Amino acid sequence: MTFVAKPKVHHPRLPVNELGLTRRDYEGPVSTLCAGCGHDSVSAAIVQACAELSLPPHRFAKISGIGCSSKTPSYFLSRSHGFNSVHGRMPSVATGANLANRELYCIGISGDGDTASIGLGQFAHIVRRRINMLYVVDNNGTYGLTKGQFSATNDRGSTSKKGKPNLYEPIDLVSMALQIGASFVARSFSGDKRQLVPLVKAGLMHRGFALIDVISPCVAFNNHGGSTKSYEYVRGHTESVVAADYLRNGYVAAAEEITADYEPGTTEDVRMPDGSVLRLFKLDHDYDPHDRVAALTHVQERQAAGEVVTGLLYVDPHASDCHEILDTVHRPLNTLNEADLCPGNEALAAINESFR
Amino acid sequence: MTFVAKPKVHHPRLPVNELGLTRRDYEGPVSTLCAGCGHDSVSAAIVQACAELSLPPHRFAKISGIGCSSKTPSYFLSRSHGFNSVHGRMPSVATGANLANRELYCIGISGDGDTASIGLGQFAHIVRRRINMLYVVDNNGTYGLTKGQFSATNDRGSTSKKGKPNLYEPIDLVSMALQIGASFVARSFSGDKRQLVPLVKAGLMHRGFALIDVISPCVAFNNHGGSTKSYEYVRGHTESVVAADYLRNGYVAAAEEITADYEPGTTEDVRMPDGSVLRLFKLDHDYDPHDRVAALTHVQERQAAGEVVTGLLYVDPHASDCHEILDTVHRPLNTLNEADLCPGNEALAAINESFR
Amino acid sequence: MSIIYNDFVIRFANVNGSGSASANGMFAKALFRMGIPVSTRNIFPSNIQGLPTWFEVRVNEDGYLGRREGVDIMVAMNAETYAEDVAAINPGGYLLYDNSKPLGRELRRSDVTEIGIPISTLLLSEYDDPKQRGLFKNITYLGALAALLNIEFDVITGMVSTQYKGKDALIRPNIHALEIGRNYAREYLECPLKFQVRRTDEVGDRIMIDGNTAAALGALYGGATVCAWYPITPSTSVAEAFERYAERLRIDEETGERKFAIVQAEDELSAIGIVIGAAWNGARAFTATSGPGISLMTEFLGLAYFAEIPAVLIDVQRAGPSTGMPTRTQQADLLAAAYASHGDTKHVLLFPATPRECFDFAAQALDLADRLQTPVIVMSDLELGMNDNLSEPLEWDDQRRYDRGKVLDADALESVERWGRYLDLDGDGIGYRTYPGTHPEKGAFFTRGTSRDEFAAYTESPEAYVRNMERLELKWRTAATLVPKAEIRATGKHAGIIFYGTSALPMEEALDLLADEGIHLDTMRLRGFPFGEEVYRFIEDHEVVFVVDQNRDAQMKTLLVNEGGLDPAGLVSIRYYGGLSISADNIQRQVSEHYTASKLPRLTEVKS
Amino acid sequence: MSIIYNDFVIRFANVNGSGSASANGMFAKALFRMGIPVSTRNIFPSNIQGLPTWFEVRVNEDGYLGRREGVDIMVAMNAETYAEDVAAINPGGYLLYDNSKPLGRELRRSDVTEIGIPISTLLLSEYDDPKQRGLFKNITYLGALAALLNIEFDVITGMVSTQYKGKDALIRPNIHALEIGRNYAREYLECPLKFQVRRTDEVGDRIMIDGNTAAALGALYGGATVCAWYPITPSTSVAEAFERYAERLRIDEETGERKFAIVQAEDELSAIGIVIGAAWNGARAFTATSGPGISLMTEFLGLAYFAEIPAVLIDVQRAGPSTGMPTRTQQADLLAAAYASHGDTKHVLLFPATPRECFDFAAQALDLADRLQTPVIVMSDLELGMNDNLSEPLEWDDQRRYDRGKVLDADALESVERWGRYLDLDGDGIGYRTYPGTHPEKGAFFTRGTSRDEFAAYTESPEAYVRNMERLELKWRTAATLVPKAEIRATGKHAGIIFYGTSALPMEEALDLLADEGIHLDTMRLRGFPFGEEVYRFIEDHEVVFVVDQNRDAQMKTLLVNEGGLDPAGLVSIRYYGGLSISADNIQRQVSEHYTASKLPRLTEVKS
Ligand SMILES: Cc1ncc(C[n+]2csc(CCOP(=O)(O)OP(=O)(O)O)c2C)c(N)n1
Ligand SMILES: Cc1ncc(C[n+]2csc(CCOP(=O)(O)OP(=O)(O)O)c2C)c(N)n1
Ligand code: SF4
Ligand code: SF4
Ligand SMILES: [Mg+2]
Ligand SMILES: [Mg+2]
Repeated sequence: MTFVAKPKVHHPRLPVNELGLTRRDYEGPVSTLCAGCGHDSVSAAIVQACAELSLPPHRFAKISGIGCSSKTPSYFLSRSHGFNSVHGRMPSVATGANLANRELYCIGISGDGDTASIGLGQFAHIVRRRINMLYVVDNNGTYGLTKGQFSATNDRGSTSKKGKPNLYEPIDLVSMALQIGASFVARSFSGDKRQLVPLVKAGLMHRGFALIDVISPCVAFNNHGGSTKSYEYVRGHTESVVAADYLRNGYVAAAEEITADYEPGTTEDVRMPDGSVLRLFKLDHDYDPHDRVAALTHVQERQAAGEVVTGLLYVDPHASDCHEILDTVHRPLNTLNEADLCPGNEALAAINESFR
Repeated sequence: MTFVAKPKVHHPRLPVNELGLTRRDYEGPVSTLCAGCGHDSVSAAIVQACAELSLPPHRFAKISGIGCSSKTPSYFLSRSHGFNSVHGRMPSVATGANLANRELYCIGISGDGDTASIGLGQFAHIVRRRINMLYVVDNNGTYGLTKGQFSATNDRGSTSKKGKPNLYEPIDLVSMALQIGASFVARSFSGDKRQLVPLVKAGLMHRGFALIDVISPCVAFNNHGGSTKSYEYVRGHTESVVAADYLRNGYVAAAEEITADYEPGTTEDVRMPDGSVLRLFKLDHDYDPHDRVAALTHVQERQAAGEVVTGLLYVDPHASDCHEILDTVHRPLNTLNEADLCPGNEALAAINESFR
Repeated sequence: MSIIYNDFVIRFANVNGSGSASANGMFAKALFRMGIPVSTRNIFPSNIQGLPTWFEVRVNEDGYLGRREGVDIMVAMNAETYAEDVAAINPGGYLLYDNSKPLGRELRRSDVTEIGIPISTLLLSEYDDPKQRGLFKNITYLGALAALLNIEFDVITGMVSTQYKGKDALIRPNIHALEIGRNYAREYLECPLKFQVRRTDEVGDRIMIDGNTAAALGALYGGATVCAWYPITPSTSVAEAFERYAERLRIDEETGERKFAIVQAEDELSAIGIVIGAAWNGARAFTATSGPGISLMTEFLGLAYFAEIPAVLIDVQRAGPSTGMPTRTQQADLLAAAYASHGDTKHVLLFPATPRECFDFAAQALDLADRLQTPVIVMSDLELGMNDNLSEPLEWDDQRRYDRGKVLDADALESVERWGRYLDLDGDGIGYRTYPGTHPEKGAFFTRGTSRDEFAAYTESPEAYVRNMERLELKWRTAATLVPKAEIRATGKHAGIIFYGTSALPMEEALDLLADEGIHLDTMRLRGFPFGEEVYRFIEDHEVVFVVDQNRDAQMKTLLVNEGGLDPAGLVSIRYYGGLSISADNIQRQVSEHYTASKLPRLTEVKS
Repeated sequence: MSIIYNDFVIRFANVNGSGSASANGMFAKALFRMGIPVSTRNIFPSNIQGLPTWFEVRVNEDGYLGRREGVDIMVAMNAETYAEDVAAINPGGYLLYDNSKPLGRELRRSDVTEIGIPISTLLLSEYDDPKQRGLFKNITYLGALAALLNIEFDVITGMVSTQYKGKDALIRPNIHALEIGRNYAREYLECPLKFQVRRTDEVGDRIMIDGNTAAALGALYGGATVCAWYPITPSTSVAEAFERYAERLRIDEETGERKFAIVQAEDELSAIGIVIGAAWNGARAFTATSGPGISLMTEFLGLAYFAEIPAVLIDVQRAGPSTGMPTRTQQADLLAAAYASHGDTKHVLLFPATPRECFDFAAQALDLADRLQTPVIVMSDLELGMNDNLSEPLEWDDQRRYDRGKVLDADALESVERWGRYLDLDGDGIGYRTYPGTHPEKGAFFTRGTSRDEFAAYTESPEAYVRNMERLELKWRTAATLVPKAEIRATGKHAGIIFYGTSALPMEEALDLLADEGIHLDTMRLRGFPFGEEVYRFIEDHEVVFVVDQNRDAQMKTLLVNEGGLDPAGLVSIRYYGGLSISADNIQRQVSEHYTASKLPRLTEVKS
């Protein structure tokens, strides 16, 4: 793909990861989004998370719908394939992609219009199907690419740039995911890299369906006073309950110090089969990120109070994913050939016999 | 419409309502559903409710999608128009119908496949739009008309007729409606006429969006042991929290005696502007049908325990409806004519001027 | 009375959901096993229980398998449709009914022989469970028919035994019910009738199978690993059969794990999205649907055309726009499928006419979709998909390799120095794909439904857009050389007839009927779209060309004219769209009428 | 140097989102107010900020409004596209650029006059807020152009004042910026240029308006009360304009309540569902969308066709299958719209060519949909919908009454004794509707997408199904007599040209260009589908007929051939589908080439 490439020369001062790669190797071409668009911060967080996890930059499947948000997969991980599909249908395309090759890291990028309006049905059903992927919603409460109409996540009373109030109650994707039974549900803010990057890591490594609803302000159409999705408003109204980090096998020790930042807060380490650790920092002592119903209740109550709850709101580290449910072979289906798939003419003869 | 008509002669012993009409005047042609299908009981409940409320039988708009359930509008209220539209899209058609004539009682009939699978997005969004209608889901956990595939409301582990277990978590329409903010949310059972009929009345008279999720067993494909939507299973696993009744202005006294049935239980009367009364019988003392979040929590918790909570789970008697939100005129839009709608050539001349 | 062997139409009139299907099926299977060609038609309502349903069996030793109008033997078991059923019988035909209750005067016909059997009464004394009585009713008339038509009894009893293998307790009572019917007929009725069957070997090694099962097997043999679908009559049984066979034939020996993934999607938009996502990621994927599903998949089909993603769809067509008549057959989705989506789009179609072709084309569609990097739609219909049809046995060449088309693996990528996803290196309009995750540095690109250049870079340049669309047009011409060629039978006659899909069933018979009146036609059965040049040569070579369509708008004629720039005046449209399959009589009538109307010469001698 | 008055193309190259739109718009408006015919084209990216965007103004006193290839004056304000912009200038043309930084050698052209203005430098000293500087850049070159082209300065200042009425604080600095530009030009550049403007009265009483706003006004005047839509470029501004005007013109005087309901739906399936539900219930309803939306509405369109529900759609076409080039124009949704949905379906289409027709047809579509009880799709495009076009002023006859079609009210129902919803009493294929809730006992029926008889009763009878489909076909023929007639200009020439929609813009000029080389054509502008007989008569009357399509697949030609049973050989396709609107030069080139290739006679004299 030809694009305005950033110089890929290894800057001496850039740290290299286990694979000997730097951040640059995880980036993409220069973004064409508006300067200051929250979505670019989300892309940056994904780049950083993948680089820090030392994941091979070509082993991702990036799927999106249509929208400014859905353009972003072309701005990160340029060594991986991306698919900018049709509006609101990313979940189905991602489902197919994940079924075809369970070994790729599947990242779905969508917008609030893409997911909460036209795509709501597909969103609910991919949650049900427990597709093993990270589903990121760049949530700005508006239709950026079509120039600023209210989206379904826009809060009632929040105003348009021209000052018109939104008449409808918002659809809260986090609540919906919790209610339908997603095994990893988080909310974050594009302006809070410190919270977002670790969440992306945890979501990527989570087995099963992981949702991160990222409030990602639209500077062109929904960043004014009166909007509840502006940088300013969100900064002033978030309550972070549980921060998370994902520490890879062997790198647990290395990362101990992060923990310090989070005092006072109780820390919980969830050990994964492969020895890596999902570390949870409870910022709200009586919040239990493993109690789905309580999480849903809390989110709904705070929402009623105009507060936005962020962090890793719920996680079931031992959840099953679609391949386990469908009991598919461990080899990616797209690598199976005639020998694996075709029963041959003899079997067919027997079948013929059964129709005589 | 020509159909196998039931004799419309006024049977002397049939009670007549305020309009001098009997039940028969609210019925439709003979159903072509399977003998014993729960859906026919739902139709019967609607007939009884409308007759007892003395509503004019020609002032309804009956909208449905596609499915056995969606066929039922042709089996009740034959004096009213019905529209059997396309699969999963009843909500949008009902929205249009309600916008066009706010004076008709709008009844939407759908199935669990029609609403929870293909129609989930439209379902969520009609809740958001607060369309003033009664939305009934004949929920049998299966695709009846296509011969028994699992639907999205089918419980995980519940088995098919052939004994195959369902692999996926169910979508609970009641929880979803509560979470999105429906102003009237009820669940009932086609086998429990005593609970269902009053709920239909209350739902019909509720201003705003009213959902009744009626578990309505499919005798052909989902009424076997191993199914959690069989008559037997449902009878054994329901917990009714709040019964309701709707007492029309002036008929309050007349219906006092019903109350008796419900001891022990605290009764709450919600008086409507028109003097009629929504009467709630709390069967579970600590259950508050006006606390949305608590209702959602309770339903989710009981569901986790394999229990089906029924009754009027949540109601906001003072909710607004879409016409209030859109501030539309009180005369039905479909009655407005040139004089009301056309600004005339003079106004147009001024508009032309603004483009010179 | 002159006996007519192996040549009649028998129709069973039953109530939907009364369990008649299995008895009626056994009837047809019995004759099939006696070596007699039969074709079956299940004419059922969009209903689960209680409405009228008919099952028709055509018995014909000459191998005419199309629907024939008129009924010789009516087995009238549904009081509700009694009148119309009696009316449908050909003069000289038979009416078999349950005379436990007397037959209403008004229903009698002097030109029809009544065969009354007091089935209910007979069973009343034998079984006390009314439900059982209901079911055995069907078995009983089957027994009677055995005697009346001379069906080899042990063939039937044999089937009963195999059918209830396992539930042996059921075998005896069923056979007993058969005997009740047979014995009553033997005792009280003159057996056999004018219409009789007798063993022959006209069936040969053919099998009796429905097209949907065959298509499912084709997808399985063709290497489909992902099946995403949404239930809809008449396509549902494709996915269900795929699952059934995959669970037998696609299990990993060591692990017992599955070498396939089936998703019952939430709707058709999701089903096609899953197929496209899977195919984009290198798996062979397909969906099965019917008209309403095709309509919902329209936007996604445009994406797959423009983004060049393989996808296989099996459209089992039913009748009508909108819901129409969901349990009736038609060929009315041609335009919707061929030009699905806004913008300039065209899709490859295949037209199977037999279960064997459902199998072959389903497998071939997977190859074509990979080779052409575009959707391929197999256009079946209810008549073919849901009825048991006589068919050549299914065959698979074990030497055959899947054609995955132009795909670059890591090594290939190493060797090319500047790769462009949409570069046309071979002059066939087809570029080279890569699967995601193939190579650490090379071959990654961004797939999009928006305009892009040869190197997959986003562009709004008019020139790049036009270049891309012209390449897709070139690819379309390539497709015309790869789809199955039309099956042509031409001996230089001055008139020809073009048909496709299930219009092939009555064609042999129609041609013979026409020949009897001196009308001799060359034939061309279309099997793929876009059309190869052989198609246009056939049309050029004939002064009059009839085109048979089972739809109102002559959709195949439209495709021929539009794609070939033909003068439609040269094409005479033969149409039927009542929802039953077109009959030989109907084709013959319309062709003959045209000959008369336009005074075309009839030959008493067949030339050549 | 010979001065060229009122005849040039000027293109502004800017960066998207840099606020250039308003300055450029003022430029065009100023000439318009000087009585000079102008046409504007906004060539913008699918992006909100930062990518290149162009604004083109064609100035032509003869009233040629189509796109003309080549640029006479390039205002190059975007460094990123500098090279291609310079290359696009016609020899002898001008390049206006900001020479605060020197122009790169490689970019210079000897055959182009450079006009360097140090805009940045000039503003640096005047404004300290960089954001302001950015915005005033555009105003400054506008001021300079005023001097260079002789634009009446007070016309511009007048516009500034009205534009910023209210925010008076902004007026002065803007006018100051204008003066900076003008003064610099006067002082340092030789003004005016070879290309100049001068006041004329060629505009007459015409207005300058975009087609989407006009269509919205048409829907409003036509009595639409329900608008359901989903945002999509380039149709979004239809719904937005409808809302804006309805909030002014549709408020109940007493109560202040709204006599309309607008729903921004969750997607296009919902939008069309709402329209159909509202229309079923007797309200006038419409939606506006573009290609992808049409694809998603396909199933619902089939329902509306078969269940016979009025529905009005405004399809503002954009380029490409799938997402294609969403900010470019095409006429490529014809097939998708005309035959939307599986099964045998056809839809009525209208083809506006001017904002005035957008207004007229939007209103007429509401009448036609009610009269024909079927969907009517107004086929606009981005070129017409989103650009300011010169147009006849909008007019409404206050005597005009809405045609609600055949609807029975309570009294009418009293008088009929056996009413059947689908009975064709008038022989036009159209039955009598009733609105829900009309009468206590009569007129209720069940609307369905499934097959039914004349009395709306469900049926699977083949005969009833065929009767119904034949009636719909008859209704289709009725539609052909009701849609707007083609606009024909025929003087018995032997060749003719058929076009529709925005291909009308360059047509006058193309015809003149062709006449200059001795090619004289009769013309027919199509305005409705299905086609009236006048359309086929025109084709019959001409030996050669050109058909202009702004799509790859000659979609209008396909409709003509398919619906009229024509020999396509007689129709020569003229196509352009690069996403910009077709130019006169292009039409002339293609027609002329065909004349040469097929050796058709050219006349130096115009006959008749
Ligand atoms: C079927 C269809 N309908 C409408 C559109 C037009 N469209 C493009 S992007 C978009 C909404 C984008 O909103 P969101 O998903 O929130 O993304 P954002 O631009 O805000 O990041 C719409 C409606 C489309 N491309 N396809
Ligand atoms: C677009 C489309 N897809 C599929 C179908 C086939 N179909 C008819 S009814 C139905 C499901 C019915 O299930 P449900 O809504 O639960 O109704 P039930 O029959 O169980 O009452 C389906 C999939 C259709 N009619 N249209
Ligand atoms: S319009 Fe909004 S969402 Fe789109 S790029 Fe600009 S800031 Fe981001
Ligand atoms: S199939 Fe099931 S849902 Fe349909 S009518 Fe029969 S019992 Fe009812
Ligand atoms: Mg958004
Ligand atoms: Mg169901």
